[in-house]
Amino acid sequence: MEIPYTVQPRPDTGVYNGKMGIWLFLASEIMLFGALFSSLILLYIGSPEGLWHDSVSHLSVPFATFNTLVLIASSVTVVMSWASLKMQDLGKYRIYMGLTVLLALVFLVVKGFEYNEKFSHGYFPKTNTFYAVYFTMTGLHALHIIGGVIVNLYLLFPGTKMWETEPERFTNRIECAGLYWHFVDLVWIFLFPILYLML
Amino acid sequence: MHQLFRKINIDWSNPLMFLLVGLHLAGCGGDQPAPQRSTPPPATSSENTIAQKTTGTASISGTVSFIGEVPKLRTVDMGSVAECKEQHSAGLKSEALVLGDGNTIANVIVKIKSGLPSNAKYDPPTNPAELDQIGCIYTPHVLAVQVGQTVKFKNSDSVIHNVHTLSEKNPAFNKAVNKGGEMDRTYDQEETFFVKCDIHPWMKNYIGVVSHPFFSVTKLDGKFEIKNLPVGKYTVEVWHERLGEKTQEIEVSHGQSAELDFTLSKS
Amino acid sequence: MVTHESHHDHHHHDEGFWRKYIFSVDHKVIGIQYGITSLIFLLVGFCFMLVMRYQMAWPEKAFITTDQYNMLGAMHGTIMVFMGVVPLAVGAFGNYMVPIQIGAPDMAFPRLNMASYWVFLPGCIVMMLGFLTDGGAAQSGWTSYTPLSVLAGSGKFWDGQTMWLLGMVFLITSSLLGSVNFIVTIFQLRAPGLTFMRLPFFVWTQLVTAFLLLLAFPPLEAAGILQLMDRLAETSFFMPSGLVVSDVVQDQFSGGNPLLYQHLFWFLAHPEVYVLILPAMGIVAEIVTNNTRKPLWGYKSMVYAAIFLGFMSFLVWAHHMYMTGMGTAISAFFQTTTMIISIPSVVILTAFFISLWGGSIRYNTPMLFALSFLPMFGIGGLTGLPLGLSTSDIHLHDTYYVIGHFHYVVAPGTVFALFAGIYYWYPKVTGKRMNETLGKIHFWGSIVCMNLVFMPMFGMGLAGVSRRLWDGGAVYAHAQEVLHLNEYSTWGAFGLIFFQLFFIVNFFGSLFSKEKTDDNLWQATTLEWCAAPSPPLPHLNFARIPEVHRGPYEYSVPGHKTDFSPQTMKETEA
Amino acid sequence: MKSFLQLWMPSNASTHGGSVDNLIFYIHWLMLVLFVGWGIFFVYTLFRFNRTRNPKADYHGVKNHYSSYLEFAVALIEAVLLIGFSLPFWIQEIAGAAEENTDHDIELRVIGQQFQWNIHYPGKDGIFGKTSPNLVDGTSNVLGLDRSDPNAKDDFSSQGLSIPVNKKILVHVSSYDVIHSFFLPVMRVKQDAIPGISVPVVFTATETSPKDPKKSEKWEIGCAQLCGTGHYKMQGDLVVLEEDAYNTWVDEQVKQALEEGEAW
Repeated sequence: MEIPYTVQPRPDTGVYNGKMGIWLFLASEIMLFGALFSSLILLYIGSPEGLWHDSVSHLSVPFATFNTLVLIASSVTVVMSWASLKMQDLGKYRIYMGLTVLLALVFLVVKGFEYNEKFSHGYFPKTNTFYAVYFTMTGLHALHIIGGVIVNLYLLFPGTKMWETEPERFTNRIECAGLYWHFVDLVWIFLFPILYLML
Repeated sequence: MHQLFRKINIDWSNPLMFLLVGLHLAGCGGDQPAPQRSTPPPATSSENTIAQKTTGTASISGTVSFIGEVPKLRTVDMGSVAECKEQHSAGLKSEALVLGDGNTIANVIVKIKSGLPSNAKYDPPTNPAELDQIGCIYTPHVLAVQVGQTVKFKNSDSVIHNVHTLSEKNPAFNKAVNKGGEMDRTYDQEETFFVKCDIHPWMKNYIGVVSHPFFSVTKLDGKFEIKNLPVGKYTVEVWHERLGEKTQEIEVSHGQSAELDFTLSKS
Repeated sequence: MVTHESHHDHHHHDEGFWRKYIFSVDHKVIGIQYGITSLIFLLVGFCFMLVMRYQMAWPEKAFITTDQYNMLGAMHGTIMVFMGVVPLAVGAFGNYMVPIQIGAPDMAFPRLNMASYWVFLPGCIVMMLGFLTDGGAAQSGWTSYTPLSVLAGSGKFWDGQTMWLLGMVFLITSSLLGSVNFIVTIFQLRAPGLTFMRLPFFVWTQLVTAFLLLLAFPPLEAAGILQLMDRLAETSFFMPSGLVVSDVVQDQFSGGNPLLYQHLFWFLAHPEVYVLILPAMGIVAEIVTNNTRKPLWGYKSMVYAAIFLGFMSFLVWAHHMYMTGMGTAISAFFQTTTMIISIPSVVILTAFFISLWGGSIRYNTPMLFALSFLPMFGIGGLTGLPLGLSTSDIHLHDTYYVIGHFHYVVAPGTVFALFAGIYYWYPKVTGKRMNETLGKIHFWGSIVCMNLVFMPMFGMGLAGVSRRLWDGGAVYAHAQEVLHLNEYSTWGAFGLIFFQLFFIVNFFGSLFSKEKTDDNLWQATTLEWCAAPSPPLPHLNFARIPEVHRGPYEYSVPGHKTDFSPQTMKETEA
Repeated sequence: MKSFLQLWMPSNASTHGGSVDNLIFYIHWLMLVLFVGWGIFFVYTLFRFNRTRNPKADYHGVKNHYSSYLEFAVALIEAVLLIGFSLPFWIQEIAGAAEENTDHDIELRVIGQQFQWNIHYPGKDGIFGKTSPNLVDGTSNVLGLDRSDPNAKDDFSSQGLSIPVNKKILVHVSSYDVIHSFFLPVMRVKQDAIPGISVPVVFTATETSPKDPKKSEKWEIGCAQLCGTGHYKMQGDLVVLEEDAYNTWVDEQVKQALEEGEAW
């Protein structure tokens, strides 16, 4: 006996299992980052005048702007990879998914440079609460990116086998991975202005 | 990484406690005794060629005394801890500065700071140094031990104490010791740190860990003696918890008993 | 496990032992794994409590040190909540029963389900490894309030508190995986005809619980990560400036806020209370309807009450923090929400009481436990009232009154409901029935001892004796007149463990009983009894997916032949 | 009910404590009524609808909706307790203290420390001397007083809280290390002592504490929040004196503080 609605949506809920699962997972992720953002606000209110502002001025806005564009581009490519599968084009899927992974790696490398620069100038998480928040939140976000890269790499290489047997299910998988990837982008889109521009 | 692994010090008696609940709890005081090395103390091994270089027959002795206006000492406020108060009906004076007749200073660590052969290695004494908690104070107030020597922390009081060592180079620890309990520790880095009983905040003691056997702690008469020194030129350091450190240089020859006095004052 | 599985027909010879019993994706096997693990941890947590109770009753013997007492206290709380009751109520009962009760072949994501258990177990082990460290296990209470918990221990990495935090991250991840699975399963895999208002109340409580776990746990995960950063990277999220500990200025910390941790913690931990209590209510609903042979009174209002309870539980967290110096507006808000949240609890409890009226009550062991849940949870709930108003909380906050209150909710409340569930569903899982005589001895002994343990705590709390005292309060003058109550509690606790022996013997002994039970020995209506064999088929649950034609508790329907009308029964068959 | 609960509770010796106690009494009345009501219904039902007495269950059960009235009544009583008692009290007695410039007679600081309560008295001048964490020493300077500050000369610390009777006391509760909870059972005062935050608490004692008390008669400060290994003994004495006796005591303490000066 098969587990129902793994591929086809259930009529009364309108979604297949995986899609509902990923949405629920993202809801919990929102709570996680929501808690971190609330902590950020609370610590900001309690911080001495100007301390956070001075710390922010050491961050590199060009780096981060570049990274924002990279992530937005990767969001587009991941949608394209899903669309390619919808149009039964596995070759294009491979290209777009490959691009997505590549862009994610670019993001991580740039992030690595940014971290390295901070460390070499003696800014560590323990320097003050702003850097603590900065490193923790961007670090956690980077971990999410790494997780996404691993999943996408799986879907790009060994996972593709499923295309032969269950193409629809495979397309669904890409959709779920894409939803997660959009969420990771979204977190960055909140992180970037708050950490780099607003404080 | 080295730092990390040094801190991994499994206390096997602890999980055992939970496995054998009710069986051996009463006798469960702390760690297993550290393995003790059985090499004889340096003094008796003078025939040994290596030992001849690292030990000798010279000695340095002297007195540490205080000059200047003697600060007043506070009476310790024990709050409402009846079990401690009743052991000090006349009140307990702060042990921050203990002076003998002629203002000699007790509780000063005197040690050779430098001048010993650089490759010298000294086996630690086999007898443990004891640090007792009795009358809600640490006895002795200042303890000096050699690297690798066992320090036995005891609790001879009827109340529970805790031993909180605030060492930085050696692993610090914070453990409660029930009445009659004891635990052993060894230290492998040279440093001077203090030990507190957090349960009774006035209880404070200092431990000096020295990498060689050439050290001494003054008693009330302020006298110290460092024996079995090889020939050489040494920097001698005195250390006091409130008066700080002071050094002097001295050169000793074979069989000589050199005299060296120190004076300390409020900075 | 092996014993009862051996009754199955071995259709799946290709599955090896490891696939079948250890890394199984079958929700039933995973449920049993959760069940056994959590029962062991309940026993461990209980033994910790015995040691503490012994110490508190006779402090002059100095049985354990203050450190060990604090370790046992912190770990007792953590084990009971995170490794005992929740895994048993949700991991075991939920995993095993929910798919069968909704007519599904398995959970929606079987491999995720397996992963959830295999993240849970390492989490427990990592946390327990704390006992092997130099400083021992975590000793800052199950709440791990900062700065105490950040300062605790001297070796920062290999340390009980760090292990606690790491273990907590594992446990949270596990319950996130589990709760996603539950919600998807309940939404997507319901059998044809099984509409939401035909779901057994147990499934409803599991659904609400899963939402609470899903949304409340992440903030604690955040708190755990931040506290790990404070401990290992010397950040100052929760650490204010100017700390002096043991005469040493902690100048590595500056600018943090210790109350932030409490907010994040209680944002989880209050919903967690309902995670503990809701599945218990679900189990009680199943057993009460079955043994009164009549429908649950006010099923719909109970469902709405449970949903409302879940929703409100996110808005009451700061009633644990009245004494932190909060202003009028915030305190007024949280007092109001706290009073509001008491209403759905009253609704549910009242509905249970009224459900009994007009029934034909069978007093078997599961029913006795389920019935005793009602007054015991009643005491627990009612004693929550003076704690929910900040004014009366001034005197009672963090005293033994609080301990008595939440233990009445969780110990004779939830744990009794879980016992009821074990006695009720044991035949479903094993095909054997537990011994009634032993069960009744277990029940009567337990209920007397439970009250002996917890009732004295209200007296101590009113006297103002603080919780978590190594000597049970012997130092304090205002505790002198109630100190003897400690001894009653302790005798009660020792009595309690004695009567659990009857359960343990019964639990294992019944496995070897020769008599196999009927598929539906309780003559119940819900799908797990009326549509699946006992024990259910491996990996399938059902020979074919059942169709549902009626509500979950159609007992004693006028005009029907039998006094129970299974959910699968068509109207025409009646 | 009142006398039954008072049997357990410590005596009340503050002006505001009565309100706290009364609310506790009222809530316990509500609890008792509900529990006894439910209990009677429960026991009667279990007896009446036993399978042997009632072999055939009634499908419909209770048809009336009296239970809704009960639920409504409970909600109403809770609302009365909340709006009529708890909120006004919190506004007047607790939150009121947080406002600056309240007319108090004595101002003190309470600083929690592992594991004792340190009370900072401002001395005769009524001004707190400067303190600094760097100067804290468990034996000679628990408050970290900067003795070079002229205002600090007559400041003194005590591990017990001594106050005069019938005077409004303003206490700033704080901590130097971890979170403690400042608890005066007979005063119905409880406030978490949180490092980095100072919370004001106001109370007035109405009676003097027993003179030469036996152990069980002492008034005391407790710690209601787990603060580490010595939490169990974080106890201090609370002494409420007649005003004259209090002034004499302060004079003695100030004299001693001036004499000891910067003693070690």
